[in-house]
Amino acid sequence: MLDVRQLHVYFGRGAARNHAVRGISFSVSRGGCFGLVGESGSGKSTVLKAICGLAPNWHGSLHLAQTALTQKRGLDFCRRVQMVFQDPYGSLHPRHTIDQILAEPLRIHRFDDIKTRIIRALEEVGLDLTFRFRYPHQLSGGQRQRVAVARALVTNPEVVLLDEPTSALDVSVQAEVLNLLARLRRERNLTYVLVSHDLSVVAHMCDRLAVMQHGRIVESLDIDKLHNQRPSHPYTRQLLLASRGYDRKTIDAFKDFD
Amino acid sequence: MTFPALRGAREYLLSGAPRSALQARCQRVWFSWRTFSANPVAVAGLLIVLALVSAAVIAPWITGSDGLDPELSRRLLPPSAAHWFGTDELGRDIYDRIIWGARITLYIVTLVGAIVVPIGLLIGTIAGYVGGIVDTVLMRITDIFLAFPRLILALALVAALGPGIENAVIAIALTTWSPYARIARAEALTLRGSEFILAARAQGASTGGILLRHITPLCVSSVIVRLTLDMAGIILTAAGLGFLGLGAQPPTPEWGAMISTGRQFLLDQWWVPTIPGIAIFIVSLGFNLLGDGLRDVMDPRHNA
Amino acid sequence: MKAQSRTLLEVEGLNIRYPTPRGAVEAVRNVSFTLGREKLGIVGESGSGKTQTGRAILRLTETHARVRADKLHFDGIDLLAANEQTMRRIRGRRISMIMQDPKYSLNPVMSVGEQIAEVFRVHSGAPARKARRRAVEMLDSVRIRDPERVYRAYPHEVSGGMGQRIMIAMMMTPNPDIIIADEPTSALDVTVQLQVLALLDDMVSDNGMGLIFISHDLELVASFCDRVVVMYAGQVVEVVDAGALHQARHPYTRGLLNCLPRIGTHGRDLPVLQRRSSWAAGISPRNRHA
Amino acid sequence: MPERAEAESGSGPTPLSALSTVAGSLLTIASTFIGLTAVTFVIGRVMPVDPVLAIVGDRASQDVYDRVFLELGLDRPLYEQYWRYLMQLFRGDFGTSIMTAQPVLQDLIRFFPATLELATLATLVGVLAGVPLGVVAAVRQGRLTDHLVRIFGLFGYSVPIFWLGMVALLIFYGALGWLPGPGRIEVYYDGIVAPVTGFIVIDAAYAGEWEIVRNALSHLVLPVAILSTYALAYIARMTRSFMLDQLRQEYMLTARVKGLSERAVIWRHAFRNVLVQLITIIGLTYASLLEGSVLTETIFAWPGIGQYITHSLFNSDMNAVLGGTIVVGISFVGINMLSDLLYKMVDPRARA
Amino acid sequence: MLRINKTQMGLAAALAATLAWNAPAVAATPKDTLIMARDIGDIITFDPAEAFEFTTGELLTNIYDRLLMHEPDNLQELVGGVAESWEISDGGKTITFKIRPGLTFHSGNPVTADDVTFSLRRVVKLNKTPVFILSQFGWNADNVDDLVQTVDGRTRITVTEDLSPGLVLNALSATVGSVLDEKLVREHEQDGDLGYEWLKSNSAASGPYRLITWKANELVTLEAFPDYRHGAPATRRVIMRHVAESSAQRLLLEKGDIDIARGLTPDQVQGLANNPDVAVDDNPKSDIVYMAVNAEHPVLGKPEVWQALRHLADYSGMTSSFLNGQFKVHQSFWPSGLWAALDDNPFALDVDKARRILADAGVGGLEITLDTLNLEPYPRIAQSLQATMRQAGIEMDILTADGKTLWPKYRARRHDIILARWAPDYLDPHSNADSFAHNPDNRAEAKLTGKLAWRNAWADDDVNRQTEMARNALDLDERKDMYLQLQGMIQDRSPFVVMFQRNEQTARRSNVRGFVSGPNFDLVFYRNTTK
Repeated sequence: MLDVRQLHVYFGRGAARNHAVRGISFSVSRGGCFGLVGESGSGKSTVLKAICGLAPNWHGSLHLAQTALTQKRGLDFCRRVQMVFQDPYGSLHPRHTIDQILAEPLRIHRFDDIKTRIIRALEEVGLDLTFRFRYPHQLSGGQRQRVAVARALVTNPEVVLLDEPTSALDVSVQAEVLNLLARLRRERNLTYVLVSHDLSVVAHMCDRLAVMQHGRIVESLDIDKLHNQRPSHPYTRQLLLASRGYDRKTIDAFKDFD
Repeated sequence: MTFPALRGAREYLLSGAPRSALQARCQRVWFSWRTFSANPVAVAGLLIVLALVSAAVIAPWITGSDGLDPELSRRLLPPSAAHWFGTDELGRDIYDRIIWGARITLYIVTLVGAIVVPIGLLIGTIAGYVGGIVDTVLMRITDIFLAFPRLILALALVAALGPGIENAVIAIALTTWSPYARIARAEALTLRGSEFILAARAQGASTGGILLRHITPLCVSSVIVRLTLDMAGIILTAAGLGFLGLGAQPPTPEWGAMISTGRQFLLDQWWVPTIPGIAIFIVSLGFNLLGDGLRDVMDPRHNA
Repeated sequence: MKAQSRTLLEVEGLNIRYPTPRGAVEAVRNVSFTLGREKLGIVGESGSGKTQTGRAILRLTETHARVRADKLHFDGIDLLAANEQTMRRIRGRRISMIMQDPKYSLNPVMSVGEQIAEVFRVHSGAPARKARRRAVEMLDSVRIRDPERVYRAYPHEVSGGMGQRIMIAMMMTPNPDIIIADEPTSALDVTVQLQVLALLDDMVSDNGMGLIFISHDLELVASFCDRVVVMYAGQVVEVVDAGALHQARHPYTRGLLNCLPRIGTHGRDLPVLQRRSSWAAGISPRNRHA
Repeated sequence: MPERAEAESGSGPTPLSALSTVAGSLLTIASTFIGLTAVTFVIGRVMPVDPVLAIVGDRASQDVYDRVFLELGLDRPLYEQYWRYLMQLFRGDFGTSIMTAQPVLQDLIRFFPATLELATLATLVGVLAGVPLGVVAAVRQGRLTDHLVRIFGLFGYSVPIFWLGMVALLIFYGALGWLPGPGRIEVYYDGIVAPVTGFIVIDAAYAGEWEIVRNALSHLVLPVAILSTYALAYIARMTRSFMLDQLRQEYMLTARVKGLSERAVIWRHAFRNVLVQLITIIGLTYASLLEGSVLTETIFAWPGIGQYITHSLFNSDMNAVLGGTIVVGISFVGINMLSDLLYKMVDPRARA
Repeated sequence: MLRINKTQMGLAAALAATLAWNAPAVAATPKDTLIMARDIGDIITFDPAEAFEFTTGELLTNIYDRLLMHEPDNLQELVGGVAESWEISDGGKTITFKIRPGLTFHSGNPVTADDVTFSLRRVVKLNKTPVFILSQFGWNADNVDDLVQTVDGRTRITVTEDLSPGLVLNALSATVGSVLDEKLVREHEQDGDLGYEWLKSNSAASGPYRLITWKANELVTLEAFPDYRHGAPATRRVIMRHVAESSAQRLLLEKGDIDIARGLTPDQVQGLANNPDVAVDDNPKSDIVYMAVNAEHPVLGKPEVWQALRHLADYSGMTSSFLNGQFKVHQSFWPSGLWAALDDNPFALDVDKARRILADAGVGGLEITLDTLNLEPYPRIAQSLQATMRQAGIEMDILTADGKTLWPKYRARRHDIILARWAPDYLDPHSNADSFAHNPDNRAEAKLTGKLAWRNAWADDDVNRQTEMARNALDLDERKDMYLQLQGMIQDRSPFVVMFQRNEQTARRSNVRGFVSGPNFDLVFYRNTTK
């Protein structure tokens, strides 16, 4: 469904140019869920931005269902590939009601029957209709993230890019949102690319994952391999150790991968 | 008898789950009003501005004349029961002129707002959001206007366009937009990278659509707040142009021009220049107080 | 080293209310716990009142907050009754606090070293040169490689992990009895987070301090602390020994533990925490999402 | 995601970036300069004032008029006139003013110091009084002090300056006789001290004429007081607002946790951050006062740059207007650059 | 709270300190210095060949002695200045001037006929604005060397046009008749400019005062010339100080910081009545205030409208209120009090009559603009006119502007109605007649922009002929009758509505004496002033 080959992404110009992603490749099949794990600054979110056209300065090849993507994305692409952002407080326009927020993509892509679609979208993410005319500040973090998910799905996309969708949420809410995402993927046969710094979240959600560091993929592995504690790269092993909580003894063995 | 209706209104405004877009908007306005009205100083400002507006609207019913025709037999009368604020050097009632002058002040205020806000928003949001060379060029132009002696530019424009209140206001507006462009740009710059803008772009929204529907509404409040805070300055600049003989033409009862022509009477007939001076002061104060209050309501960063 | 009493801090019946135009909000209700020279974790979701509790101990809640307690004693001092001068001597010198994000909690226009030296000078009255030496020592003690250089650096020039080490160095400088760490590592990457915690751990145990570790991460608290206070909606729902956390009885604690995704949970739905209103009995409904 | 800058990675400006900063500021000056002169030139053309009539007067016959028209080069296309002017400027020649019959440069040397001394003193008073008032108001937000400072600030903001000037003159000069009337100095002292710096006070002190120093200083009091009312109001208000922002920052909590006294918390921690923002505000205030307050100058018969430009403008004395605009524009850019520089000195974040 | 009080106290202390410190400085002006306040913004040059502004006209009178001039003790009579006597020959075409012996310039150089010849030739050669006063003699740059010559130590001039010798002599008493110190001027000559650049801000004269400094928009300082032919002036120094604000002038005068105020309004003069330290002198001037209609305007061009307008000004209402004491009603173009003036004021406010005239002419619903200067009292007069015109059904907008903006519009005939003032260039009725009455070529291309008749697009053959006859008449009485008749014609049929004549109210400290202000703007003499 989505194929990424030798992707390089840059930010800025001239002396301030920043080579954020340095030649990564991966592919996801239809209905699959691919995870990208890494620490902040590893370039994992940048990959998503390049895919959905928010980081125009890239080279390499990107294919969506066998069609090569160019620097400029059309409206149709935007309908088929949607993104859910990390911060449920920042990703919703503070002055728009939920209704307006959900109506906007429908309007851009010239859907009819906007009202019915909004109501259905709200139902699907488990929000009742009393939320329709509220403003984001009247919602809790989890509810906002549900709205963000609803917005991403309201145009019936095929691929959804998830950028740390739960890292700003409390754990109990995180569980709800993760369950919701999993259910929607099953029901609609969606393709996910999930980015997270939390190995447990990726391991829980994805079939296959890649570990990123300094703009490169250091290791790509199936979930079974991770499950069986057999990652080959030392950095992956360290992440795996760290995900198990505080243990004074193991920490001294940590390497700084700067 | 109105209790149920009142309770209904209360419920309508306070319910956590609004049932329509209209109700949602009403609630937001109501909530802002609640915050605003908790600040007595701001309310005082609003009252002054409302008084200005109502004086302008009902001027024909609360004045005895249009304050334009000279009546040379009753020149320079001190304030009395017949002439509350006295009469001026051509025997016109100063109270009548002040009231009719409210229309002009209101006109100045509205016209400047109507010119400055769109220009500032347009240039600022485009520069801030689009960035790159567009930003550089637009900001360079803004800087030139910022570096230009303001009153000089206004004077030149008025001189070029011909004296008169419209031209004075246009001149003021054309010299005051640059700080607004800067404010709008600063806001647009911070908004540019925010996730909801990225989300809109990811949905395929066009640049124009994002500017219009997402960025501009968020810049408007800080621009409006700045405008109310500047309004005093604008009124004073208009008055200053009037003072230099470039604003309203006689016999228009523009307050600045009234001070200007009345200033030679300061020693013997103090009321002639002083009353319009006080009028300008009060209205400026009103806009300033209002602006302070609005800043607290609209700008969340200033909420204590 | 002073170790007259096992208990350093006693909190009993702590209440914090915020008056708002629409009635008071109860941020903290009837919270009680004690702290010895140990690592005490306070865990709860956002809005559970854990941060407010931490700040109340230093009497640094916002000015319009109403703080009441049956008892709020530190080393025999009634913290609620003490005058401002006494409090100033306690703050930093005897009870210190580390905040979540060094990006915001360090003064952006002062060099890192200046900020560390300042705390030393305030409490010891030492001359500038001595304070400087001490600051460099402290930077060294938090395992910063080039302390002289970092001394001159400004907060925006250092990484999050280093910033938090600087923060620790600063707060450890007067060698306080109690450190309150309010989500000290949640802005950091996993491995850095553990390294910083290790450092904190070492310093606290070496100096025999009491540590209040405030966090939303139950697993982390359980593995790091000695005892855990679980808070929900401004109240303490349970106090358990960290080792026995997995035997915790309160459904809230259990729910929190169960809903975490793990490497083994792939492909299954996560159990979702079912909140019961009885947990927060008597708390105004508005507070629940606060 | 941009990488975090590490202390180890070095953050001093590279020689290349320093060079580009210099080039950037030169470019700013050049473009502002070109923009200012071009706009002024166009203004001169669209003004309904006839520069020829300004010279020959109302009653001149047509042939005198036509001759002067040609002498001024007004028959040439505008761009050519502009180009000639620029070339002339590059030779350091601002041309001659019609209204004063003096080289514009000499006029500027006479008029600008008059404005400069007013603006500098007014800004100084504004800063020295406004900053502490603003800080105190912010610290006591919502209390009586705060309200008083705000009301005083709003007064300075709302009162028409020309009216205030007239009333002040009437009271302090006319009624009480405490202060001297309009003008920079009593006219009979004129011509005693040779102008060196253009600042009468300094020149007189240099010449040892203390009577004149005293007289010039006393003439400064009223206009400075009037101008600083505005500066003070603005600065106090902005200080308060900036301070309120800083008081809410988390590092304030850190400072308190450290056990610092309230004074140290406010002045050592919060104020240093406020200072960063204040520099820009003070710079702007100063620059706007340097434009020359035409109104204040008119009321106090102060021969400043604002009056000079205005008067020249009304007489279509474009050499003078251009010269004045250039001086004001350049000082604006200069002050901006200076405040940028100070900004960088005070705020380490701006140095990168 | 506390801090504010401290600040206030600080301010008060600073004020008090200044006060105490400054106390000796607030004293009367120095005894030997006369300080006058006036708006001197109009000065652009001190060169007598170019200066044509009100302020410089007056100052140059006190700096330069002219060939012929009026003296302060007898303002009516034209007497020799530098010229001791003159002979008219050749049917009034040639005049020979004998120069007073023993006169010196400020520089110490003797005043000779060569200087006189040089000065007159210089005016014509420089060809600046006031040149028309001399060029009407038929002089131009090419022939002036022949027509103005030094012969046997005398200056002989030849006039080629048919002009009354009285007019020629009167014209030579204008600023252009100032006698310059040729030697000094030559020393400062650059590139053959005849000292033009240098003389803009310097003087080379033989009059009672020497120009010391001119600081534009600030002050002009004059210093007495001790060897003046009438003896050293009474006051050693004269400072003319730029004070544009009339209220500031009044304050300064009452406080004793100036000796003479030259721009007070009638109401301010009234306010001074109770101050024993101040006295006010009345000095009738020759400035007149008139309203003129652009005859090119389709409706305003009708002579009936002009007639109606004459009845639509509230002459006496204005002179008894805001013009009180400073203007009197005067309705002919040559000012009252001067030779050959018509003192007949036939018009008064009569709205009904005006309405009738307009109705008979079929004029209704007229909407027009009146342009005027933005100085008092013009906007006030305009507002009074606006009100009376509205009563007659004429809606008039007022547009005020600075003179520099107004004159180009006027000279381009782009006005509807203009309200302006006029002062003669020299004291001969032809000075005004030439402007108000004479328009030999009314075409737009003719560009006789110096003449008011042309500017208002009005030409009348009878009037033209009458003007020329009066100009050339040799007999004085005959000439006077012709001018009286001409003034009547202008009252009857021109688009000019002359309304007022100015009376300058000079306010002075009561100890100031001997200040003379004559009937024209340049007849102001400082040299007898004492205090």
